Amino acid sequence: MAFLEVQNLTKTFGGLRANDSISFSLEREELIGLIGPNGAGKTTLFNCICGHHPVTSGRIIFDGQDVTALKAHAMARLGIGRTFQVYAATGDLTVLEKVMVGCFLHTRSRSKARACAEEILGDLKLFDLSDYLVSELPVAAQKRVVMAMALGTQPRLLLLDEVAAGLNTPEIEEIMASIRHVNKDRGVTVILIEHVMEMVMKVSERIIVLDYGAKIAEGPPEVIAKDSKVIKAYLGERYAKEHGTIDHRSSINDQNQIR
Amino acid sequence: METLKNAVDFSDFPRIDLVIAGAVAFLFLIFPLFSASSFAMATMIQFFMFSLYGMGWNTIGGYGGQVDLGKAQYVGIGAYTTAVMLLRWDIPFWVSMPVGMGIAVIWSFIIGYPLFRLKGHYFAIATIATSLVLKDLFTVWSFVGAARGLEISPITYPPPDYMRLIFKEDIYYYYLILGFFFLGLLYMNWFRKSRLGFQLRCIKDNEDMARSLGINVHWAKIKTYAIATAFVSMVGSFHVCYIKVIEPVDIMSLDLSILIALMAMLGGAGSLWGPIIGAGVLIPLRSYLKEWLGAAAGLVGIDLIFYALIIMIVSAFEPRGIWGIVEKVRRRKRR
Amino acid sequence: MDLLLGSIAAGIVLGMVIALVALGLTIIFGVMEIVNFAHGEFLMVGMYTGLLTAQATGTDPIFTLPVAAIVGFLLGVICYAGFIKFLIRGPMVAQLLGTFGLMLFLRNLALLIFGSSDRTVHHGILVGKSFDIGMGIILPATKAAAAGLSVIAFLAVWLLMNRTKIGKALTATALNAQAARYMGIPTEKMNALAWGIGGGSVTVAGALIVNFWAVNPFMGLLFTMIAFTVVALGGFGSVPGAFFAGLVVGLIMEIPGFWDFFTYTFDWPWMADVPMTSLKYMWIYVAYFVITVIRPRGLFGWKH
Amino acid sequence: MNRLLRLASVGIALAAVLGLMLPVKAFSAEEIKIGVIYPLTGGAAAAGRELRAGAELAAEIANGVMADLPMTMAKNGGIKAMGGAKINLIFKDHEGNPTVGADLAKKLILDDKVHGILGCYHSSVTKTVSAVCEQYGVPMINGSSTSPDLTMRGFKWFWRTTPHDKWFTKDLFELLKGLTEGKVKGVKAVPKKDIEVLAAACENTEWGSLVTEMIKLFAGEYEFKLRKTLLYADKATDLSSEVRSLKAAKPDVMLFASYTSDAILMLKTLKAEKAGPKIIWGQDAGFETPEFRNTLGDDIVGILTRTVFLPQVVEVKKVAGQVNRMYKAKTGNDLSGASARSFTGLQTWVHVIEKAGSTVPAEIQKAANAIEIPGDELVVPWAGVKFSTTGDELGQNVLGSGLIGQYQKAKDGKVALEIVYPFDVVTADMVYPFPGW
Repeated sequence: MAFLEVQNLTKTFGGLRANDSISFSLEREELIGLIGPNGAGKTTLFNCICGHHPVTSGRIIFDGQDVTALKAHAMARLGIGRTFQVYAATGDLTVLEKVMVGCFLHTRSRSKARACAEEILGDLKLFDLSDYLVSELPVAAQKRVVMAMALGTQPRLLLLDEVAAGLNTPEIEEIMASIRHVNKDRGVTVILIEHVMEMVMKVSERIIVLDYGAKIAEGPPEVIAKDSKVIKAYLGERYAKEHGTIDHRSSINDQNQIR
Repeated sequence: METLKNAVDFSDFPRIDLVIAGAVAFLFLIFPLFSASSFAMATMIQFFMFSLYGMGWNTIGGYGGQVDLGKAQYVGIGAYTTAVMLLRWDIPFWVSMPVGMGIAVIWSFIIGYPLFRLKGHYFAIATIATSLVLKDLFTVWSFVGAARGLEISPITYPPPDYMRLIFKEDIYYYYLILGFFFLGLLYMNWFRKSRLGFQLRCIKDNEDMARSLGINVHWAKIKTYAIATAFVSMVGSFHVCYIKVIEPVDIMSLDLSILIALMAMLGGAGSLWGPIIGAGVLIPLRSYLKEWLGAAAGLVGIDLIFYALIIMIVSAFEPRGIWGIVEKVRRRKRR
Repeated sequence: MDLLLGSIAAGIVLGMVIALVALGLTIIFGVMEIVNFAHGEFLMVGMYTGLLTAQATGTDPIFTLPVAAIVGFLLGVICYAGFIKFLIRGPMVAQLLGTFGLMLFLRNLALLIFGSSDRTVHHGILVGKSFDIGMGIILPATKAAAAGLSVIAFLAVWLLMNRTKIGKALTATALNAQAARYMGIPTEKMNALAWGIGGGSVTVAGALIVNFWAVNPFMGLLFTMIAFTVVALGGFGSVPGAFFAGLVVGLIMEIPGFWDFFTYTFDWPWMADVPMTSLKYMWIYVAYFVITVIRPRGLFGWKH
Repeated sequence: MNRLLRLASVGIALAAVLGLMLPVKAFSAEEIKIGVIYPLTGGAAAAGRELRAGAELAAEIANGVMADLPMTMAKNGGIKAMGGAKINLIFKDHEGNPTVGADLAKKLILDDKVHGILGCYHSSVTKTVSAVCEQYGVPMINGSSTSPDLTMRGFKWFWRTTPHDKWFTKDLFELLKGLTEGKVKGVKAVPKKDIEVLAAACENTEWGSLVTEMIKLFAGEYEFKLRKTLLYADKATDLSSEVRSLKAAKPDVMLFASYTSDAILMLKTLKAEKAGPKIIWGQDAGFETPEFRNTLGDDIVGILTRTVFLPQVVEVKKVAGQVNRMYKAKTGNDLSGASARSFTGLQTWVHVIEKAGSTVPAEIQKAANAIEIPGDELVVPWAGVKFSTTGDELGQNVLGSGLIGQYQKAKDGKVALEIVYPFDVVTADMVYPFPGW
């Protein structure tokens, strides 16, 4: 039995098919990349899995349980955590307090929640920033705080939505290390949406590619990098004919960042 | 035990705040010794009542970010429960107050469930609408005295009466409401650090994020609304014993709802001291402006003009209120 | 039967008047998504303007409409440029608070200047005249005039929004202010214009209404609530929606009349004891609540 | 330690400043301070002006010496029993709001240290103010609130000079009965079925609510059909649904209890909706203010109102004529029910203090319970002032009586009230039915 199984998931907004009959499954403690051009439906897929959007059709099975109809907060309780692509760092909660919010999911006691949050912050090397507001931090630290918040709920499956967007190379290295650490040492299964190819290719064990709402490819990074459909989807037909492979050093982040 | 410790633990505030707060608390305790006029006394009692109203509002409106402009309906429920139970069945305040809180909470659940499906402006106006519906119903409901309202007569209930809370001198009311005030403050101090408090602040920040952290947003709001309601209803019960007469047009008026919200927002919504500062600025301002400019000079309404100007300036230039300014200055200094 | 027809007619006429009151609110909301809690106070300003101009100049109140329109336009523009402009930068809470402040300010300014007593217009061409159409329908001339003007005003605004350049610019600002700015539309000016038109239309409504209703400084809030209900019912920002929603709200306000119809037609004496007239505004609040919860887009909402 | 001391001193200084902010007024034994709480602003501000003028005139007369005025208080130049102590009125404005009224009463008693209170026009305000007075044991005389409940609460510090609505409403039904029996001057006996159906609309505070009760009570007693009663908010801007609801009942007689601005709006709406009953009767207050007469002009011809004072009283009472002249010189208006009763209220205060000879509350209480003012001292056409001290009603003047007037157009074109009830003092033929608009 797979840890998470998505079966024929379809999501439509009015006439638009954002997700078209997507199926995939993943095993415990896997680290999977989810890529695709802008508007391919990656974030919608996340929203469906986490229960933020009701699914139009299809099923989601998590750890042997049909969770298709569950709401977002119930999903979090089951052990699915996520981060958001766009996160305005507002509010008057400090970093520590924000992480505590997640920790409060499993305890009523303030001291226990605090201990839990401090442990996570220590683990992600954020302990020194505990007392700052998120808005006072640099972008790289904000991204890691967002991860820490999600970890507060003790997820078994973590969905990360573009945690590396807008970071420079050393910062990407840093966050990659964090993700690996979370995956290997804390035993959290991770699905990663990312535009920074450099990172996805390096860190993922397996990659799923979406285009126009449908899954077009799935496999290990080195296979995906050579897949003609994927290259076509990203760079158009001509590029695919001329080069035949994606240089995983190149970042196509920039051209895709304009939203 | 931990709850109690959290309630009395103010250690996350800077030392200077605590020193000022202590000094002010001491002043409150000794105030009746210096006060020579009933006017000052009445102003202080009003200040405490509105601080408590504001604290109640602050849970849902401040920490939760849901602008509730219908608090007067719960003042009314509390006040009417106490008055009706006293006049009809001679049930003392100390029994009717919790009963009133219970009724208010039940009502808050009934309307809270649909209410919190709304957001923003829609929500704010809907709270006004519910409050006005209740007011209109009370205006025609003869069981509760309809538009005439109810009166607690000094003949039927001679003062002093500790069970029914009927006193001649204001000083009894003063210390009683002061007690409520300190209890309310401790509760709020606990609340803001409690699980629900944290969840609520997260909801205010970003609802989707809150959901992904396992918070049942709808339910958390309803729960908090109930807490706010209980607070307001409790003070409402006290209110009627203090003024001894209620009419729906007065005690359930929109003006009261707005005043409660404005006070908390002016002081700083979502902070512990906000409602107290707001009430501390606005209540004396209102009373004395009215006394000096309104009654003495015959300029009716000028007090509220000043009032409105303050509100307009604050909302345009510092929406986080007076406490927001303090915090901003502090953060700037720290950096 | 007379009772029923009379109530329906009265409800429709009242509805047209109310739609006119709500027109300004929906224009402002349509263009810039801010809810103006001082809307009823704008109406009050219009009423006082009509009343005082008529009294000062000795003219008929019906001829004060241009004055009221100018006063309202200026009031709207001044409010926008002097206050709302700063307000919209802040969070929604601040907007609520701020327009409430504006409401308190205008209300108490009126209290200071005019005192709290109710005032009514006593003389005029239309005041006190009524047409008895028969079948129980009695149409006070003042209300008929207001209803007629309401239709004209709605048509004018609709034409302005859909047929003129300015209207197109306003609509563009409403749809996407940023994109409109890129296209060279002065959105700042458009916002001010929306406030001006909104203010003007509501003060005109006020100058008409003062012919048959009393004005006091505290009357604004009731009309704010009524206008909100109309706008919520018609869909926030929709001009034709507001008109039809106004009719519905007018009929809701006539619930006591329908109640009387049933009371006397079927002769159920217990119905006569229910104080329906005291609850006439309650149904509006109930309607608002139910509509927003069940159908947030409004009954006629095809936009947003 | 040093810091603590400094803090303490700051604290004490703050407290002292707070203390100083409070208005503490010097106490003088030479004057008798009466707190007067009236609606000087608000919906009843017009009535408030009259009330104030009435009380001020009475104080002027009491403090001065006017030999030609046949009143005891006009001759003494202050309170004789207290060495000519002067009456000092402290006016407060309750805006028609009961809570404000109670606050003001507290302030008057505790801060201004008044010896007694006069007020408050609105029955709802009188109710709360009298409760405060009762609590503090400060005497209060009420001259113009007519809710019957006020004197039925067993209060020991509350006296009322005016008759109340139970009497007034009874007067109305006596008049209606008289119409059917042909007792009314100038009208042939009307068959009862012509005026049998009644409908009433009253403002919804204390006063209007109780007037409704009274109308219900007497409609049953006199066997009239009360088909519709409704209450409306006195701050209403629109009364058209109320009027149409009244019309729907097809009443022969419409009864109202309204304050000033709502009375005017009600009449205007009646006219706009073409409501034409045979009789329109108003329960004083709004229906007899000069504002009502001035704004509605000829439209009110034929409308009945109960009152306690009409300018025609001047013809039968000399003292009333003299006071009326003084009042007219002062304000430009004739005395009305409001001002005459306010005048009488303060006059009663003067008599009570004179009898008590002191400002000790207990003495005043004793004096008030024992007082007897003969009818010829009063401007109002009553048999006198004497308070009941036993039974259901405590402190109610048992010698008062009411009148019913009708607006009629005089030969000079002016609209004025003529007395149509009681039948022995009528001054004109009654106009019946109501001529319409």
